Amino acid sequence: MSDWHTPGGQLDPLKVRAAYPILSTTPGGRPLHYLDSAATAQRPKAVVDAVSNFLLTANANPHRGAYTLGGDATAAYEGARARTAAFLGVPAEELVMLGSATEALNLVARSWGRANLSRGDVVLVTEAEHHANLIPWQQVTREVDADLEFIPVDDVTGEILWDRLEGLLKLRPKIVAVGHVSNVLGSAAPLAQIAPQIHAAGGLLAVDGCQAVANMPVNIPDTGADFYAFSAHKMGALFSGGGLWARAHLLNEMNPIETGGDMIREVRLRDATFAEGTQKFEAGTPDASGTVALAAACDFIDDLGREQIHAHEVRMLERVLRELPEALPDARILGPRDAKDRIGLVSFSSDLVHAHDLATILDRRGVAIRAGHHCAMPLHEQLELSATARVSVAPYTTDEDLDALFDGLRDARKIFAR
Amino acid sequence: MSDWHTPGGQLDPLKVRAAYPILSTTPGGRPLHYLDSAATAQRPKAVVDAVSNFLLTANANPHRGAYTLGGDATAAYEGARARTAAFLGVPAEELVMLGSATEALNLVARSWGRANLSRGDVVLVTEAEHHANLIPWQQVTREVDADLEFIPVDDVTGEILWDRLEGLLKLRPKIVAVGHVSNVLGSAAPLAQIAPQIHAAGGLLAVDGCQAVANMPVNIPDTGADFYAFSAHKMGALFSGGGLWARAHLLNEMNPIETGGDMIREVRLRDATFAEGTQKFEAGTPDASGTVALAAACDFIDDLGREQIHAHEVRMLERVLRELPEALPDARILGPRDAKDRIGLVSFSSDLVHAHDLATILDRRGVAIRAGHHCAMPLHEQLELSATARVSVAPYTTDEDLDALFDGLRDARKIFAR
Amino acid sequence: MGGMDDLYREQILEHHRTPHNFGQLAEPTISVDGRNPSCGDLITMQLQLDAEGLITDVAFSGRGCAISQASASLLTDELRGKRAEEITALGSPYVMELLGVEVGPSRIHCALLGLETTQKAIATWRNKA
Amino acid sequence: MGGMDDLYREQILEHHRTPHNFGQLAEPTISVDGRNPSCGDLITMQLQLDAEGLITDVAFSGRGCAISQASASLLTDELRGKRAEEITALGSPYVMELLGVEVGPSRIHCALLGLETTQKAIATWRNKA
Ligand SMILES: Cc1ncc(COP(=O)(O)O)c(C=O)c1O
Ligand SMILES: Cc1ncc(COP(=O)(O)O)c(C=O)c1O
Repeated sequence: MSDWHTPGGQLDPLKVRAAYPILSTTPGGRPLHYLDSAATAQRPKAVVDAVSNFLLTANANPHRGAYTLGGDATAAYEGARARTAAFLGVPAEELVMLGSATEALNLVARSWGRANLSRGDVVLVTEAEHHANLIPWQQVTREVDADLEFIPVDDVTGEILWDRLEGLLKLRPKIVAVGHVSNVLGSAAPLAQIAPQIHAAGGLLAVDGCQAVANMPVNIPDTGADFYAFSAHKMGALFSGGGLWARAHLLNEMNPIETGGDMIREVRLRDATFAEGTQKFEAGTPDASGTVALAAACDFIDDLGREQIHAHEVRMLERVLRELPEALPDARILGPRDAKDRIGLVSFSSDLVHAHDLATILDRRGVAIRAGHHCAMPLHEQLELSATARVSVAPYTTDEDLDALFDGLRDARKIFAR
Repeated sequence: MSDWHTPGGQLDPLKVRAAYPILSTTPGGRPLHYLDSAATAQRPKAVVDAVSNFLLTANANPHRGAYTLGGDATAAYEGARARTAAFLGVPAEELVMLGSATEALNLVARSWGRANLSRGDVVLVTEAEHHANLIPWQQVTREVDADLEFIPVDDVTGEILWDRLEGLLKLRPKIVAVGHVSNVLGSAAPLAQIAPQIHAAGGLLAVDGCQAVANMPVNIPDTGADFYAFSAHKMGALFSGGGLWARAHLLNEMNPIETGGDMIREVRLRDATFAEGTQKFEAGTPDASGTVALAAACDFIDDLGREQIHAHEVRMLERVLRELPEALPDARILGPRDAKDRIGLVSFSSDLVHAHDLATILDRRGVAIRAGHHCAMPLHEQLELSATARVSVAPYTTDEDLDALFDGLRDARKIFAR
Repeated sequence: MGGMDDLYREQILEHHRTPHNFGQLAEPTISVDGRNPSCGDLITMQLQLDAEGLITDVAFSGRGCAISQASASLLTDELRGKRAEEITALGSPYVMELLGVEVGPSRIHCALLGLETTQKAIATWRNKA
Repeated sequence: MGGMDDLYREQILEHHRTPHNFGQLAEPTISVDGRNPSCGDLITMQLQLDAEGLITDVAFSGRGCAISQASASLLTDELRGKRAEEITALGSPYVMELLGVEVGPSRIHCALLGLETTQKAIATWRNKA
């Protein structure tokens, strides 16, 4: 581990930075302070090299070639699936490789949802969900005339009011779909606690793990989830790639929503039978390069250590929470007060400086943060905010990045206060 | 152009080979003779470098960041879309970037199809379609109780009997979905001729362009198609990536089939409005790296020259058609007799040697061909074949590759004839 | 600090802090909302037009970033006495000129919201007529 | 040429050209089809079993690659006198031993088709009983 760690075993972000060539670039002539990893993580060179290496030495269509190179490609693809499954603590046979988390969440809503929901059934989500874990449920509940109900958030902090769950479970939701970590609030859902409650009420638990898998140790079986979706690019792999884990019996019962090559057993002119297991959901040529990148990203994350990443990020967030009110006194911070209750990010708003102006002013110092609704418009509406600024951290975030952030916030305050 | 061409302006495959590092590798200790480009093309180093370069210098979430790097990523993504659109002769605003051709064809069948087909309507496809252009139509016609009808193939050669189209158009199909080039027969559909016939009969023409775009000049408007789908990996880009071009008014009328971030206009707790244009169909984080790779592949193909690629491939196929009967006398060759009527590939069967045995024996000489039904089971069933062997060529195919192929075929004949 | 500073120079900030023509008209000929859903910017543009399509009065209200609000404010100062078709012909160069600074691609939609909403108002008025 | 040649050595080709136990039984206890849809290989396996589950006779028919047909032929030579539960316990090492050669991952499904179809036949017979 010594490549990336201090002698004391903590992550050394200056060492980690060296693994990410982009962090030494100067977009627009300014050193880059990338604080938008929650939108997409930066890619370590090891991942980029793994992709190049696959493409330049093992590239072929997996599952098809009766030749050595095809066997190599199949082994690389299935090996990468197995590596990713191990990373998440699940059997490879239950991990469907897809194009993105969005695709994974659509698969749950549209395949499981259409088959299992009908008039009057209840689907429960939180008011803080990312659009990818909300609109598919809006669509399917509308189609089958089921009800979409919400676990509410606190009007001021945005925090999800998990103590309301018990009451809402009286509605006997067939499924409860929640983000593992909110991409606006930075809070983690108490999955281990709510999963048994939901199951006891006869429902399933679907989890959007996008913001969790790269920032904290995640072992899916410990969460109690029945479905678990995630995106490769949030882990430092390619934009393409994501996965859905589901319990084997659920996968067996589900119908594919995309059809074509590679997911079939037999095809006749007017009908077709489908393959079994994960293959049924993987129509078309498998994304071997994307999946190889994902496995390399898992390797790299484990090299850094997920506990260490989490600890480093909490240290960075502690500083953000401490210094933000000094730099921008009117900042309204969403989510938990204590950095220890946060995963990876802090969002805030300011009446003095609109989030978009803030982002533009920070950009002058090379500080990249996100401004907007972060694909969670309903949450912003509940909070009566049109946009927030979001700072997100990663194993490569340094104190210099935060120095630049606070300098930029002070710039903004000066500009707008004069 | 001199980097890749003879002084006479023809493609020089030995020069082209040098652009593909994988072609100098020795999988299983044997020099590689890759004759399976129809399954997936090999990737030129220029494409791999473009991906690495993007990831290591411009990587950020497109469409979102209010910072310089995000602007760079957006420009790279939208620039790559524009480059690909120019390659195909269509406006960028009509080119939807998706994960694959399979996704594109599913979008046509499931979005356009579900909205426009109802009981008794007719969908017409050929008996030679790839599963990706067949099963989605089986599914939607079954769901809405429409009829799926077929343009038949010749029982012996498999050639699509286009002269039957006129009669079948009396059924007034609402849509006719055909491959531009058959991935088993190697023949091109006479699109410019059938498009006006289909339109005159009140139908739309959807084209699966997977096997065409990398092997011949394709200018979509000249084809007369109303929908045109293609896959990035068949062009030497990444596995992820593909696109759907559709006429603007069709895109406007269509509903998305995948929902989530980036494809919305406004989202409230219980409903959402969608973005306009192509964005409506691109749910989730855009695949910037895949799209950048696709643009680089377009550049590389245009560097080689599409006319020159086509001419080179015809020369290679001429030799295959000439020497195959000598090497394996009982070979039954599917598709057109004349190499000039073929795009990129030759499939055949032999009673003496089963296609899978052939592929295994060829693999001993490093020759990679495909054996099986090539995702066209119904066509094989019409021909009473369970599997065929397919040789496909590319700009990097050399006479040495074909020498090794024929040596291998003679090996097989010797083994099975003794 | 060059280009970016210009975006937040005093004139623009002044228009943001004390927008001109902010509020409601008593009897607007047309009133239209414009939105940048991705930013949450909101502008309501009200126009008073005579029968010939001459803009006789204007007011706007809204909320959002400094760029969207200042651009709208700057624009409203220019609208009185202009003809509807003149407005329809305007584009982003005109707004850049008003702001006195090039706005990069990531913020251009903020800068244009005022103009686009005005154009939408005129189109709506035309369709009514 | 090593390993690959072994796959097509004379004994295997001989079983492919003149498969043993090829054809139909007069009164099979059970007859089951097995398919490799990806290759188009097809095997029909017929078994005669006594009440104790002892295999007393066997025949197969089918078409497909040399590996699938030769493996099935080699297997049928071994089946008579074996008990149903013995067959259920067999796996790919057994088939490799019969063939006398390791079959790579890309062809393993061809080599196993005969055994898998026999196992399916036994399972079907059990379910009936
Ligand atoms: C003719 C044809 N159509 C569709 C496809 C599907 O493409 P993909 O697997 O890239 O989605 C292929 C390739 O597999 C093809 O050759
Ligand atoms: C919480 C959450 N869910 C879902 C998504 C969607 O992921 P993707 O865009 O990779 O499909 C994201 C990221 O955009 C996210 O942060």
